[in-house]
Order: sequence, then structure tokens, then C-alpha cells
Amino acid sequence: MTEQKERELYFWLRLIREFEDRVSTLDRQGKIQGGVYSGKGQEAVVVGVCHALRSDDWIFPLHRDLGAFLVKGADPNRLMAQIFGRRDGFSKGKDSFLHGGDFSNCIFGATSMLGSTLPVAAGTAYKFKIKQEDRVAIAFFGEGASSRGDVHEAMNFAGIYKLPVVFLCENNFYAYSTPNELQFAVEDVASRAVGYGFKGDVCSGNDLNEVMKAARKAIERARTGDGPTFLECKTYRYHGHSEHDRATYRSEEELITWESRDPIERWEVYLEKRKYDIAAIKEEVGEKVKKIVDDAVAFAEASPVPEGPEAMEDLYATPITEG
Amino acid sequence: MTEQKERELYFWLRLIREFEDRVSTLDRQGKIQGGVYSGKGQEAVVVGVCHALRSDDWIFPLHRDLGAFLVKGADPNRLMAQIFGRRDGFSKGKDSFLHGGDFSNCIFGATSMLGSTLPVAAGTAYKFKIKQEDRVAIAFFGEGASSRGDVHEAMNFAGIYKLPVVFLCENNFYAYSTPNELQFAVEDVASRAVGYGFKGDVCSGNDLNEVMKAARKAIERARTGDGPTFLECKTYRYHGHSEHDRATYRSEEELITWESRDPIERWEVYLEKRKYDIAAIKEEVGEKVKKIVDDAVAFAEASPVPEGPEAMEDLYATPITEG
Amino acid sequence: MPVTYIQAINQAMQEEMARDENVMLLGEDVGILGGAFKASEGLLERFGSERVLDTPISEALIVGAGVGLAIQGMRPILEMQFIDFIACGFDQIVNMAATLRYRHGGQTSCPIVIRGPCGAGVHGGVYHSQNPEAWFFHVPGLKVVAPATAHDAKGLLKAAIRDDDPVIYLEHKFLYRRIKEDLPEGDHVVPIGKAALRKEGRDLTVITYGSPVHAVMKAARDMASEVDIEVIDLRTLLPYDWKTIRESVTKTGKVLIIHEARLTGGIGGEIAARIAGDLFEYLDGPVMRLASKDTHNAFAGPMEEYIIPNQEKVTEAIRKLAAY
Amino acid sequence: MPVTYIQAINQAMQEEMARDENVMLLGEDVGILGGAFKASEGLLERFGSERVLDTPISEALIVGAGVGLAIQGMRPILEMQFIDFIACGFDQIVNMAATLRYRHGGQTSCPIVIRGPCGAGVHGGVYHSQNPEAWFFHVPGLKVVAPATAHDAKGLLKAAIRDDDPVIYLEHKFLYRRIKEDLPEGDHVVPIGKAALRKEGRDLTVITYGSPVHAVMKAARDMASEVDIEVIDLRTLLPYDWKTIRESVTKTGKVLIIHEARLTGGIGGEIAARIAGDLFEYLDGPVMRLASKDTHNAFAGPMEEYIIPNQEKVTEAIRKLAAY
Ligand SMILES: Cc1ncc(C[n+]2csc(CCOP(=O)(O)OP(=O)(O)O)c2C)c(N)n1
Ligand SMILES: Cc1ncc(C[n+]2csc(CCOP(=O)(O)OP(=O)(O)O)c2C)c(N)n1
Ligand SMILES: [Mg+2]
Ligand SMILES: [Mg+2]
Repeated sequence: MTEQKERELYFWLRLIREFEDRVSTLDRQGKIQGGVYSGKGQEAVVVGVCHALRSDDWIFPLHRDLGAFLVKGADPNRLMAQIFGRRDGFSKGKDSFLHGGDFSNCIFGATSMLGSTLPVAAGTAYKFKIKQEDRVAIAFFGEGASSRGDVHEAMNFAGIYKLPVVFLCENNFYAYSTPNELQFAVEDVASRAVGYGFKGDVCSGNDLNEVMKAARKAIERARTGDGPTFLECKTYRYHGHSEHDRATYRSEEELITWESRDPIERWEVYLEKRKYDIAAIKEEVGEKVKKIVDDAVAFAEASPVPEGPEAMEDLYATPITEG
Repeated sequence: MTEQKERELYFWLRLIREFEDRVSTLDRQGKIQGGVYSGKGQEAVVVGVCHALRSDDWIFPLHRDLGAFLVKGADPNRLMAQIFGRRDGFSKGKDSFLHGGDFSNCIFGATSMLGSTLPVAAGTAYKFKIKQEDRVAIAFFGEGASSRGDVHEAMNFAGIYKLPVVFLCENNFYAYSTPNELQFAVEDVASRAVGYGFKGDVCSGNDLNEVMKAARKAIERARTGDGPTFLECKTYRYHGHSEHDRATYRSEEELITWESRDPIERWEVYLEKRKYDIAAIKEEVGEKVKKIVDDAVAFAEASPVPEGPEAMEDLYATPITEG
Repeated sequence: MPVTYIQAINQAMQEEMARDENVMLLGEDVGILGGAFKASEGLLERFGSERVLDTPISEALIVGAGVGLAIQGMRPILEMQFIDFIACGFDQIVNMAATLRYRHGGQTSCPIVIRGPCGAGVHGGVYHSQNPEAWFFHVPGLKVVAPATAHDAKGLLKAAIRDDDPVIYLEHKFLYRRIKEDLPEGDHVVPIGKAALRKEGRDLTVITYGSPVHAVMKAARDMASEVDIEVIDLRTLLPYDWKTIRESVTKTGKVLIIHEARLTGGIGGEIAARIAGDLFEYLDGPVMRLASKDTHNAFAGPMEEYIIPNQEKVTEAIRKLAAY
Repeated sequence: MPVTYIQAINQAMQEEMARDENVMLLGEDVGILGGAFKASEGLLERFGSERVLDTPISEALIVGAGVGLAIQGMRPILEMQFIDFIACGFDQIVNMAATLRYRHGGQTSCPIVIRGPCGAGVHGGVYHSQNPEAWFFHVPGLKVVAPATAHDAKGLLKAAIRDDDPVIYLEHKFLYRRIKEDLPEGDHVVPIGKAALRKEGRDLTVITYGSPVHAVMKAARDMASEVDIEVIDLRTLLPYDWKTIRESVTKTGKVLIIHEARLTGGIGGEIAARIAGDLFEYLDGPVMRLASKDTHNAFAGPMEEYIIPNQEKVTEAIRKLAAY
């Protein structure tokens, strides 16, 4: 990897953390009205995967993948406006958080219904295949979402046609309060891949180098016609399920253990080993991301609150007006 | 196995074939109004499984499992009335074929929606478990139904709680006209079991001895608290998907190959090897099953056609009458 | 040459797939078999297996993949082998497809058509006779159409395929081979959102759609000497053609709504309520409704006849309103 | 001591689980967490993990397993974390549960309760504000209830748990902690199928249920000097209490139906149509309706206010009907 790339990756890790931390703070201050689902602690997964993509590849993020929006190219200003529910958000205020995608950057906005984006990603990948475009679709989902029927239907279909899709599971050991042992009877959800006739792979989601290696392999496989991959990244969310959740269902020790595996600190150690001036980098990047997020908040706050009647817009592409 | 048991098994094989052949004939004669889905060729599966059950075990048959009804104890007369849509059928004419179960024999009536019985079987097995009843639930389904999301949700749940359930897949290589290679990218659907943390097993569904062996193991496992099994039986349906289907999507040779593996003929060969007087048995059983089916048809034809207003009955257990 | 209702559906798909290479068909047994009812006969041979896709038995996948194709510029037709199975893809329709454009603030559209055989009268029993339109009628972002003639079956399907919004296309299996018509030459499209005034009349208005249209037309002919009936075939249910309804009801002052879907919660309730609310002063009698009874569609013949609004009940209901 | 709406739900589950060991609760995060809104707080500790089950994220499984438990003599309560997710278990509800008894010719019943937070007014956006009653209102074999008070929340839930039929129990999340009441001592059950006459009046009838009940009651009080309003809280939506409606409308001659679910295809249409059809001769004015606008429930405050029937719109609608 080039130094530039290694620094860029560091920038993304830090930007995501800064952005999400700010959103959490704004939420505590009562400035955000919708649910906030922090991905703090999981940054290496979205950075590792999205950084390996081309701009015309599509991603299908779920509720905890705000970072994927950023790395895939979404404008931080608009993303913040989206979270504020303002007119400059991707949804124009019609919904909040990650329910509005950014089509100009090939980012799909999910519904709340976990797992339901996977069939959509499969359909997108089918189009790439039959139109012989060497593009790839990435469907993100938590290990909790993996229990949904839609996930099965999508994976089975993708297997049949060897579609250029990566099923990217962020296994953070909890679905809201529910621990993995109440969610499935296996260690690795990726063990399901064999039942669909494609590759399963497991990696540490807190180690950016590992994620990048596994993601690159999976994306390459998809792009060259070798079919889907079920890539499972083991990771952990520091915050509760949403900012309202005090997460009393898990132990302090567990959190501390995982904090000691922080993906950003790990990357800093790696950069240090590469003999870069980490102190300088930290400061420089810190200022840069703070500025971006400051600007995003200012932009979002200045963005107009939609007016009532706008609720009737964007329902139909070709509305039929009543006679 | 005792001679008595071996003869009994033969009786069931022959009864099912006689019953289904008669239903097909009646259908050709225009005497049956609903869809008829013949399981001809697959008899060894339902016989092998159901014969290994206790009367208080539950079965959840799908559309091609008429034989399972018979072996599990359903009255042939009522079953024929069910197919005729008469008042003495399990549905009292409200639906036909296998959409009405026989609760007195622990047989569940499916909806048309393939795969949707599997969650119900899992729920039933959960009750057996928490009430510490050593009973077992068997969910039958075709390899085609295995693509439904409900199947995944049910298997995952059953895995978590090690439920006393057997997922019994009759892989007959086609879902209506769709061959297996367009349904999934694996050889054995049972390979999915590992992803749910329980045992998968594959056997020849045309060899009664093999089915019995595998079924007994799976049922034993369930009954003793060792959890679910995904048991896949490879078999073949001689008829089209329904009696209206000429099945031009498959080759004559393929059909002939499978007919040469006929489960009933195989059992006859086995009985011969055991040195029974097979000619006598054939004749005796032939007469017996013919009589049963003759009687069933007579019973069904004599059973009243429901009257119009009966359509409003049995909707609610506690109807609320309008003031 | 006269064309059956199901041939009309086949023609519409053939012509649209020939016209636009982004039109495709996904569903169970739509390819090799040509569809359980042969609606897609010949399509696989003509357009190939990439565009005519035999899917696994996965209704949620069918709809969801359809959305994924649609956002990439394709125009998928999604077949439910029986419309009853639409319940298995329900979330993908009402939450994924119907809100796609809305939650993206207009960045995308969702040109999918979900079609399949609906309706009773053929001994289909509980799961092969459903009329699910009311569920989707309550979901903004969707359009719902229900042709009653071969002419409309073809023209509305072509319109639905070209429409940029998700369209639920309800084809009535009772009509598949029972009606036959000569169709117009050339590119024959029936606009979504416009009802057909099947017959003008002065005494009362019957509003209907789908299979009952034929019973109503027969009644109108048979009773011509007694009563002069105006017949509206809605064709599009969502959004329904209020202008045509209003003009008719303000003229006749009496109205009967007939559908095969069951009464309670059926779309007839909405239309009757709208008429009773907005046109109250024009009404010379109660807004009447005739629909299937509030039960599942029972299998046995006499029960099914008891449930559905057959010819006899249609005639009787019209007579009752006329006498009011 | 006054009890909130959500505490009332908790009490009902506690009491019924204590009363009958076959009552149990399945849902996502209902155990360890005590529910996303704490509706089931304390249940796991009291009744153990076999009866209070944290399920995987599998709504179809939750409902289907519920049916499997029900046929074995259990009485499962099935929670949807938000009622919006009910779309993911739709087939299991409308085809599996609702037809269970029917297709078995009465051999079995299906005592399940499906409950979850519905409703708007809390900035929940498109997927956390839905009011899905109309979908189920059209399905025979189901019962649907929607309490508006803590009293009814408790009493109807107890009734639903004891009922042998599948009941959809819609709890309005806006009310969870906003209302508080003293509840009757002892075994407090509110019968399914009976509306509550919240206020007697002579001038006009307002029929409503759920969250809008409170706006209507406030309007009735505020406008008492202008107009004497009769207020019916339906409580049970399927089957709805026609007797109470009929008696009120034949007395007042004017009726307004209000619900938070969107207008088109909402249950208000059915009830208005029934009134306009059966009570035509008693009506002194059009049957009016007020409901949410025909769109998805937008997130941003002004849009949500624009959509839902808030206090201002309720008052205005009543004034309009009174003036007719
Ligand atoms: C179909 C569906 N059911 C329930 C929910 C409510 N819900 C939102 S997030 C969540 C937990 C998700 O867990 P997981 O998929 O592991 O993702 P994580 O939050 O851990 O990143 C639940 C149950 C939902 N959004 N969709
Ligand atoms: C959810 C659902 N989708 C579609 C159908 C229509 N259908 C009935 S049987 C069948 C094929 C079933 O194949 P399989 O499960 O392999 O069973 P087989 O008929 O081969 O025994 C299909 C597609 C259905 N019944 N349910
Ligand atoms: Mg998780
Ligand atoms: Mg098969």
C-alpha cells in the first residue's frame, strides 16, 4: 500500500468516528429527533470494504453503516442534513438517518425492515451480470438481520446465478439486547455459505488490514464472475443499540476488552510501525475531520425544515391527477 | 424387523399407490374439482418416516404427502371425502386436498404457501420441549419449498433451542417445471444444516430400508433431546406436478430410469429375499387395498355436498354476534 | 382474429419485451413451462433465459430483486404464480417498493409490475381464489389495475410496464379463456387512471371492475326494458377515476358498487364513503354494495356460489336499487 | 395509583401469565431487555426464559411458531417490536393463522395475540409510525382491537389473551406514557366487540379509536357550548360494534369518522359506507371522514403534522359537520 492510501484510510476512520460522535452529542442535546444507531467501534469494516470499491459499484448499507455512506462518497453536509430531517437530506426530510440513499454515489437507502435490502442487492447484481458490467453490489447486514427469511432467499438466488455480490455481515455479537447464542446455534454465520454454493469467509472486523484483505478477495471474486461471498466480520459496537439504550445486558469487562481492540488505535499502531510521524498525522487529520463535521452541522442546521405539503411530493414518478 | 412389520410396510406402500392412482383416475373422469398432486413414486419416504412415529407425534405434510396422512392414521374414507370437498372431509368442504389436517391423528393441514408450515412445526416442537413431552414434529417439504424464507427462519430457530423436529425434504428434482439447478447451487439441500448447528443427512428416498434407517435416527435424535435433523430424501414423482401437467420439461429416459427404481418393486424384491411368498402377499394386499379405496370412494360420493351457508361457519371459535 | 384475455397478456409482454430490451420477466415456472396458466408461453424461446427467469420459490426475492433491477434501469415484470402468494412478498411491496421513491426524495423511480392470477369462480378454494386489491389500495406509492376485457388486459399491461411506478396488475383467472375479443392493431395502450364507461344510462350507476363486469353488462342488457343502467368499469383501482364516478353519480343519483373481493374492508367501502361524503346532495338513494361474503373462499361449489356475487345476485341487487 | 397505558399492558401480561401457565410471550428483545418500550419489563425474571422468549429477528417465525404453540394448547402473545414489522409476517397471519380453524372445519382454534406499537405523532418516520389495521380488517378469521385508554389497554389485552381466535392488538405508542389512569381492582376484562360510548350527545356522532380519541374528547369538552357531541370509541375494529354505531347515528343523524390511519382504504371507508348504505334515511348530512393524508408518514415535524389528524383538524372537522 502507498503511504497516501494508508493515510487516506486513517482519514476515513477518523472522519466516521468524529461524525458519529458528533451525532451522538447532538442527540444528547436533543437536536436530533429520530433514532441514532452509532457504529462506533465498527469503523474498520465499512472503511475496509468501501475503500476497495469503484465509484460505480453499489452498496446497500443498513442502520449502523453511516460510515459506508461517507467512504462511498456521500457529501457529509447532505448526510448530516438527512439525519436532521432537513430538505437537503437525501430524503428531503421524508425520512431520517439511513433510510434515504444517495443514488449519485450508488448508495441505496434501506427500509427499517432488516434484511430486506439483500434481495434488492441480488437484483442489482443480476443486472450487472446480464449487462456484462463488471460492477459489484455489497449488501451490509448485522448478524441479527441474518435470521430473516429475505436473507436466505437472496443468498440462494445469488448462488444459483453466481452473482457479483458480497454479503457483508457485521457480527457485533448482539442484536439490540439479544446475544448471539439466542440468535443462532453456530459460531460463524458465514458457515451458511456452503448451503448456497459459494464461499464463506470470516475475519476480524477490528483489524483494517484483515478486512481489506478479505474484502478485496471477495470483491475480486464477484467482479471476475466467480460468484458471491459471505464475508463475516467480527466486531463490536461501543454504544448501545441506539443512543437511548444503556446496554445493561452486557458487561463492563466485555466493553473494555473490545475497546482495547479499537480499530482506529490499531491502525495508528500500524502507521507507527510504518515509521510515519503519527503525532503529526493525528493532529492534522483531527483538525480536518473536525472542520468537515463542523461544516456539516452548520449546513444541516441551515437547511430548511420541509413544509407540511411537501409530504405529498415524491410519492409517484408519474402521478395521476384527479379529474 | 418382524415379518408382520415388513408386511405392514408393504401394505402401506400399496395402499398409498392404490389411493393416489384412484384419485388420478377420478380426476381424469372429471370427478374431482380441485388440484391433484400425486406422490406416486415417492411412497417410501412417507411410509418410512411415518411408520417410525408414535401416534402422538405430529406431522406437517405438504401438497404431495397424501400418503403421510394415511400412514399416520387418517381414515381413508374421510381423506377421500376431503379430496371430494364433501362435508365429511377434514375441512368439511371448505378447502380440498391436503389443506385440512386431521387433529385427532396429529396431522396438520397446510396452507398453499409452501414452506409456511415449518415455523408452525418448530412452534409445536418448542411446546414439546418446554412441557418435557418426548414427542416429535416432522415437517415435510419439497426441495422447491426449501427456497422460502420461512424455511430458513424455522430452521434457525429450531437450531437455537435444539427442538425435537425433523425437517424432511423430499428432493424430487423438480419444483413444478423448475429443475434443481435453477433452484439452488448445491447438490444436497441438507448441506444447509451445518449453518443452523444441527445434523444434515441424505438418503435414497426410493429405498424403504434406507429411509427407515435415516428416519429412525433423526426421530431418535429429536426424541432424546439431541436436536433437529435436516433429512433429505432423493426421490422422483412419476406424474406431472399436478394431473394437468404433462411434464414435457423432463425426458422420457429420466422417467424410465426412476421407474426402474420403484420403491414398491424394491420392497417386493426385499420381501422375496426374505423368502416370503411374494405372489400371495401381492394378491392378498392388492385385494385389501382395493377394497379400502373402493369403500373410500363410495363413502366420499355418499357424503353430502356442503350447503351454501356453511361457508360462514368455523371462521371463529368465539364469534361475536352483531347487536 | 379474436384473442383471449390470457393471450392478450401474452401479447402485451411479447410486444413490450420486443420494444424495450430492459423489460424482463421473473417468476416461478414462467420460462421453461411458459407459466402455470401459459401466460408467458414462448417468451423464453424468444427472449432467452437472462430476460425470462425461472426463479426459485421465493416471492420476497422476486419482488426485492425486481426493485434491485428497477433501480438499475430495468423494467421487470414479476409474476406471482397465483396472486395469493403475494402475501409472501408483502413487506417487499408495501415497505420496499412503495416507499422507494418517497424515502429517496424523488431520486429514483420504481418501474416494476407485479402480476398474477386472482379471483374466484373456478373452485380454487381458500388459497387460489383471493382478491387482494384492498391491501394495496391502502398503500400510497402503488398503482393497482384490474382489467375485465382482453382489450384492457393488453392495453393496461403495456401501460403498466411503461409506467415508472410500481403497479399491481390483477388478472382474473376466470376470464383467462372465457372471453375473446378482436383487439386494435398497432401499439395499443390503455392509460392507467381512467375508468371505462361500458354503458351509458340514466337511472342508476353500477361501479365495478374485474370479473363482475360481465355479469353487470349482462344484467344491463337483460333488464334494459325495466331500467337504464350506467356501467362504470374502474379498470384502475388506485388511483380510481373519481371524475368519471362523480359525473355519473351526479347524473343518476343512485349507485351500486360491485366487486368480487369480500365486502368488509373492500375498496367498495372507500368509494361508497367518498360518494356518500362528497356527493351526498345528489343521492336519491343509499349507496349500495354487493361483494363476496365476509369469509374465506370455500372450495365446495355451493359454498363458493353462496359467497361470490354471481349473476343472480347482481341482477337482484340492481333490481333492489332500481326499486328504491 | 394511576397506571400508564404501557404499564397497563405490562399488568395484563403479568396477570394472565400468573393465571394461566400456558400463556407465554415471544418477540425480539422481550426478555432480557423487557421490550424496546419496556412493555414486558420484569416478565423474564418472573416467568423464566421458556415462557418469555427472546426470538431471533424472524417475524414470520414468530407468528408461525405462535400458531404451532397455539394448536398445542398454549396461548402465545407475539410481539412485533414495531407494528410496522408485521408486514414481514404477513402471510403467516392472513393465510396461516386466519384460516386455521376454517380450513380444519372447526377442529382447532388459534388463540394467539399479535401485539405491537403502532401509530404516529412521535417523529417515527415512514417505518415506525404505521397504522396497519385496514389490512387485517379485510381478513375474516382475525379480530382486531385498538385501545385508547389504560383501562382498555389492560382489559382488552386480557380479553385478547383469553380469546380463542387470533387477535391483532394495536397499542398506540403515542399513548404509552402520555396517559395515566386509576384502574379497577380485580380481574378487569374489557369484552372484545363492544365499543365505548365515551360521551353522550345529541347533535352529532364522532366515531373514532386509538390516539385520536383524546383529541376528540378534548374537542367535545372545548366545544360543549356550541355543539353536543356523542363520542364512540370503537375499541374493537373487527368485528366493529354496529349496534352502538346504529343507535347513535339514528339519534344524531350526523356522523364524522376519525382515524389516524390514512384515508384511502382505511376502515373509516367501510364504516361510512355501511352507515350510508343502511342508515341513509336517518342521515341529516354527509358522512364525513377525517384521517391521515394519503402518503407515507413523513419524518420532519411539519410534514407529520400536515399528515395526521391533529387537534386542530379534529376541531375543525367537527365544526364543519356541526355547521352542515
Ligand atoms: C424486520 C425487523 N425486525 C425488527 C427490527 C427492529 N430492530 C432494529 S435493529 C435490531 C437489531 C439488529 O441487530 P443486528 O442485525 O445484529 O445489527 P446491529 O444493530 O447489531 O448492528 C432490531 C431487532 C427491524 N428493524 N426489522
Ligand atoms: C409460496 C408459494 N409459491 C408458489 C407456489 C406454487 N407452487 C405449488 S407447488 C410448487 C412446486 C413445489 O415444488 P417442491 O417444493 O419441490 O415440491 P414438489 O411439488 O416437487 O413435491 C409451486 C411453485 C406455492 N404453493 N407456494
Ligand atoms: Mg448485531
Ligand atoms: Mg420438488
